[in-house]
Amino acid sequence: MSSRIDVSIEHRNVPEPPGKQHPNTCPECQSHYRDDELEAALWVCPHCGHHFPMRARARVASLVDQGTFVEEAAELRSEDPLQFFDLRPYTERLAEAEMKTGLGEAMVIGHASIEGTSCELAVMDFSFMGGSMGSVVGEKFSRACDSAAERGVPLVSVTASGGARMQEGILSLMQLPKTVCAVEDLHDAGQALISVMTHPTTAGVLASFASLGDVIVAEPGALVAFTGPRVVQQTTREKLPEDFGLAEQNLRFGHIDAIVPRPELKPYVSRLLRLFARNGD
Amino acid sequence: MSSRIDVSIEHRNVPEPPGKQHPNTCPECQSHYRDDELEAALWVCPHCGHHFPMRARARVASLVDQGTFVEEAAELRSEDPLQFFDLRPYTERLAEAEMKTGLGEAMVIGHASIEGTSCELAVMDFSFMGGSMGSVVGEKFSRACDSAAERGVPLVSVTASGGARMQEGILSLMQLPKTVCAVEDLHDAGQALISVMTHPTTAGVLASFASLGDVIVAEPGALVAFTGPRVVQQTTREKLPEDFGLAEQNLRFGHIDAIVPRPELKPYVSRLLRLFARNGD
Amino acid sequence: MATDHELHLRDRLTRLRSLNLLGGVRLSGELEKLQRQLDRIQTAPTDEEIWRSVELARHQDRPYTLDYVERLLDDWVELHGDRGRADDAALVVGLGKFNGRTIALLGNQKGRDIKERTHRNFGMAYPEGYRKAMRLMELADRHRFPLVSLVDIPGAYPGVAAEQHGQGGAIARAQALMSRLDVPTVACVIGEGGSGGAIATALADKVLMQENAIYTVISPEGCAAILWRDAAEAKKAAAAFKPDAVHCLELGVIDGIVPEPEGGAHTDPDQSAKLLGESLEEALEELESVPADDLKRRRRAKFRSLGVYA
Amino acid sequence: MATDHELHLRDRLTRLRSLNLLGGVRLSGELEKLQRQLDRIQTAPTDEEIWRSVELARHQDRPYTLDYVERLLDDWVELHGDRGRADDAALVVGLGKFNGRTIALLGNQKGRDIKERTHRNFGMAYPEGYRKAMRLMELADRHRFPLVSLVDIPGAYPGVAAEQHGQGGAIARAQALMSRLDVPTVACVIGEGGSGGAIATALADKVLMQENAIYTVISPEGCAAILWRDAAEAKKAAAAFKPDAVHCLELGVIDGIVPEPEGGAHTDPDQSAKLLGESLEEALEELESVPADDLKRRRRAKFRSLGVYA
Ligand SMILES: [Zn+2]
Ligand SMILES: [Zn+2]
Repeated sequence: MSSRIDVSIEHRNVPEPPGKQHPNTCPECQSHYRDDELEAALWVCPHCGHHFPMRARARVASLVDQGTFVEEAAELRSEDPLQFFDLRPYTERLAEAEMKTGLGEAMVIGHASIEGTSCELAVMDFSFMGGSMGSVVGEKFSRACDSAAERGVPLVSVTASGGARMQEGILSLMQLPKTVCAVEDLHDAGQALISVMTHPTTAGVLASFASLGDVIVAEPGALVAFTGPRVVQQTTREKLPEDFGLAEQNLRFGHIDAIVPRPELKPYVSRLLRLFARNGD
Repeated sequence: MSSRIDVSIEHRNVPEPPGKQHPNTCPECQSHYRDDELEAALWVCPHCGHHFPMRARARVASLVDQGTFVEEAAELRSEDPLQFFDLRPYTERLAEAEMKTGLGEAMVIGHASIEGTSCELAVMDFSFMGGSMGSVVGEKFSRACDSAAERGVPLVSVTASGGARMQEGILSLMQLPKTVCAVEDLHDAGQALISVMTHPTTAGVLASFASLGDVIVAEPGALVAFTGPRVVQQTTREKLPEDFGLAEQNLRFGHIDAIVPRPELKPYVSRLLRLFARNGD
Repeated sequence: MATDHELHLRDRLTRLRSLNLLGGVRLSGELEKLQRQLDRIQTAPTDEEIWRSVELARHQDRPYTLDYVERLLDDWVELHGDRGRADDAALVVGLGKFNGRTIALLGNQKGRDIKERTHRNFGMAYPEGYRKAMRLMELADRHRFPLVSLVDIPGAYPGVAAEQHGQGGAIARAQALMSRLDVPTVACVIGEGGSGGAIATALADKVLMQENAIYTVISPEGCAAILWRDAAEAKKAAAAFKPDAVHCLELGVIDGIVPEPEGGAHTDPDQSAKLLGESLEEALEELESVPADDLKRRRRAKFRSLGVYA
Repeated sequence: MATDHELHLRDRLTRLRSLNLLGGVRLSGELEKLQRQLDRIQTAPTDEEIWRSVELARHQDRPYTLDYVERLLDDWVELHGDRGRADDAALVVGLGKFNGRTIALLGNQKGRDIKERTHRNFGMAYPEGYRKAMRLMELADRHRFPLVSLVDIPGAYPGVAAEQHGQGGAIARAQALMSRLDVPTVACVIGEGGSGGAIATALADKVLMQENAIYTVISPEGCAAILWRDAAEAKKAAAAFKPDAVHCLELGVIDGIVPEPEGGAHTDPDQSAKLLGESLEEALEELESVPADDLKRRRRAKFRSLGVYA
């Protein structure tokens, strides 16, 4: 039954740990940067263009017109419906994640304007438990849809997720239909979802709202796969294509509309917002 | 510019001429039959199962409950809007086809019952100018849709077509959107289209109503392709797969629901008619 | 523990009774059914019993989709193909008469022997399979046929082609389509309801589970491999994330439990089918009286209400 | 001959005037436009002129879809992919602002040099291209964007993969989707409107042709090869089946002719774009005032009326 075991490990497509490498060292070209250098470059390696992970608040700041972001539902926190305990209790893991990230959960939502056009934002943070989608991520995304519908503006999502929130068991899986229904309600209200996929966008997030964008773009080199290369290789024993699961492969296979380097993302999204702004009604 | 020439010959997927072989000789196993033997066997070779072409009236008789078929729009005849003249005038070709087949056009429509369930029928006849779709085929199919909608019964189409009616020029192409719109109106009226593809179902007929069946079945060995193997081979110079364009390949690639041998067709269609009969309203 | 679990259920019942049921989210009859479930369940699942469900859900003789089709439907016609690239044998779709009405039915289909298992990829659909399912959903919607979905999939398939052909997007779009249907939809997990592969075809008005089915965000082995760093700790993982029907009902994830014969569905397939048929009939009858717009609104509201947070 | 042709047009005008316009089939303004077309056309196409259209429609410097996009749209964003298997470069789709409103635009795209021609398969879409087009149509419908389709395809592609991937069905379903759209749709043949490949994206409320475009059920060469058994008789075939804009207008297949600069569209792409833009704007303005239900009903009625029989 080894195939059963392999088959099942599909919700943990966390990128390989960088080992002892410093987080400010580029894994592509080994260039090393100071924090302020990387921040000024939007966490894109000035030497080779590698896109470093970007935290949710930094992402918001990089996209919106200064001072226009108003956060919503920041107070939501996970419960522990299963009293889940693996090597440590879920509640402890949550508390630790909040301490480490300064965030209450793996998603930040709110409204803002981008180059003068209003929108709603839902931005994930991989640093919070690998961007896994539990009840709060689902609820925040769901509320972002409603907020966008009420304001009559498009919703821009920025995703980064390594897998399911296993500690919430089946409720974690239920965030897929939950967010899907939220997008459908948003669409019925006449508003658009612009989906920006960053490294890594996998598993439940990819299999729900992120794939339902009216327009879907990804950052260069981002892993965009339901199941990541490690697990696929373990299961199939095949030699994987060079760019397996990456944004570039997804573009070639028709799953996304464009690959947009981070410095071009704000004007690109802004253009889409102008296009999706209601035609004079 | 040779590729342009090859590329364009896409509307004449007539099967290879049988040469001097007698039409009652099976091209698969060379068995020879008397007319009445073949008729009794529904024109299926008793020896190898090869499906011989079947004329429209024989097809109708093989499907419907005896005496229930009432033909419609039998009086429709093609005009010659382009005064088309190639090596011979279109009007002459039409007259000859009518003489040869005893049919006014390449499609027969009407209503009937099959194992006690009412339906509308639209049956093509390859003997009439290769089953090409001109204005009258389009109009008859269109009327069959309306008749089915008015009676509240499903429509069963049986197709056999080698290509466009070139002599009607662009009006021949317009029978594609015409029949497509007719199917959509039928669907809006809540009725189903059951599409039976027989050898050969190609070009415009395949690229319009025949592919819009709620259920699509084909006879064994039928060529079901927009462009037939001869033209594809001329263009691509590739070696074609053994069953290129045949019903069997179409089933494997997901384009049709089933392959139904002719003797099983009546009970199969009858079952579908029972399923699509309105649920008690 | 039994008492404890019963208390949980009674507690949920009490909360449901006192709830201001916003916008008709909960279908009528919910309370009565919960009461009946409660009456039926004598003992709550222990860790051992949860693991027994895992084993029964995966039992090699457990009835599969086509075993139920054969016993419950008349005039069954299986349909094939995604109208694009392939016919995926891991997921079967078709039309049939169920108690006199035409329904559209889809379900994962595992294989009985090694050859069929390979052919059907252990019930794990490729994106082509989800697209075939979507075609059936559209057909159902067009002709107002109720849709029944039988779920029995270990998990979405982790293969190169599955990724290249857009598995994530296919699962998302199958769900989106289910959320848009105007016809009554009932899903029942009849074995393994594994992750994205399961939810792709389970966004239904009524979601049921057979008594010994499991519904999971990840398999016990997968969870154990990640959290305990040892797939052999699967039993521990199962006890922790509770994939059994009673816990799923308690969490509001499913709407009802379909009883199985003593000893599991495989011990008496005819009786299993009869019990499944009764539950499906009950669910469909209830849904058939609801106007299409309400159906869709309630369906979405139900799924949008799932989750526990503060 | 010129007079003869003018007579035809005048005849059609007279018939249109006297017609009892059943169920609003014909859009208002049709008569006036036909009159204007008539006034503009000084000479009817001779066989030589028909052949000149064939040559101009295929001219290697003729503006292609993206040449018009560049000149007519602001904020253009090209979208990619069929969300299943591929991104077909033979057919481009995207969103842009046209005279201040957002439209969805799709069009066949030929290549300028040999490399691009190969990459774009001479503008001949694979089934994946039609599916990408359908995705754009759905996007347009969802957000109420008018749809503009520019048609420029020698013919559907006769390839092994195109057949295996379901070319016939894809062309049928693209048309079916266009017949269901609730938004205004305008198609314009800007070069070659070749057979099924063309009609796949041309089931529009208004169908236009540029002055030197051709619209055919089969290429002149293909027709000649079959009927004259000699592809070199293409000129004869073209004269026989009359693929030019004036004859298409006369047969009721198109709703208007878009003028080109003297000498053909390639002689002045800017001016060609300006003239195309004016015609598109005029068509959209007229359609934008029609309720969605009427649009769809009229669109279907128009296509269902095409054909000549007794
Ligand atoms: Zn670098
Ligand atoms: Zn034989």
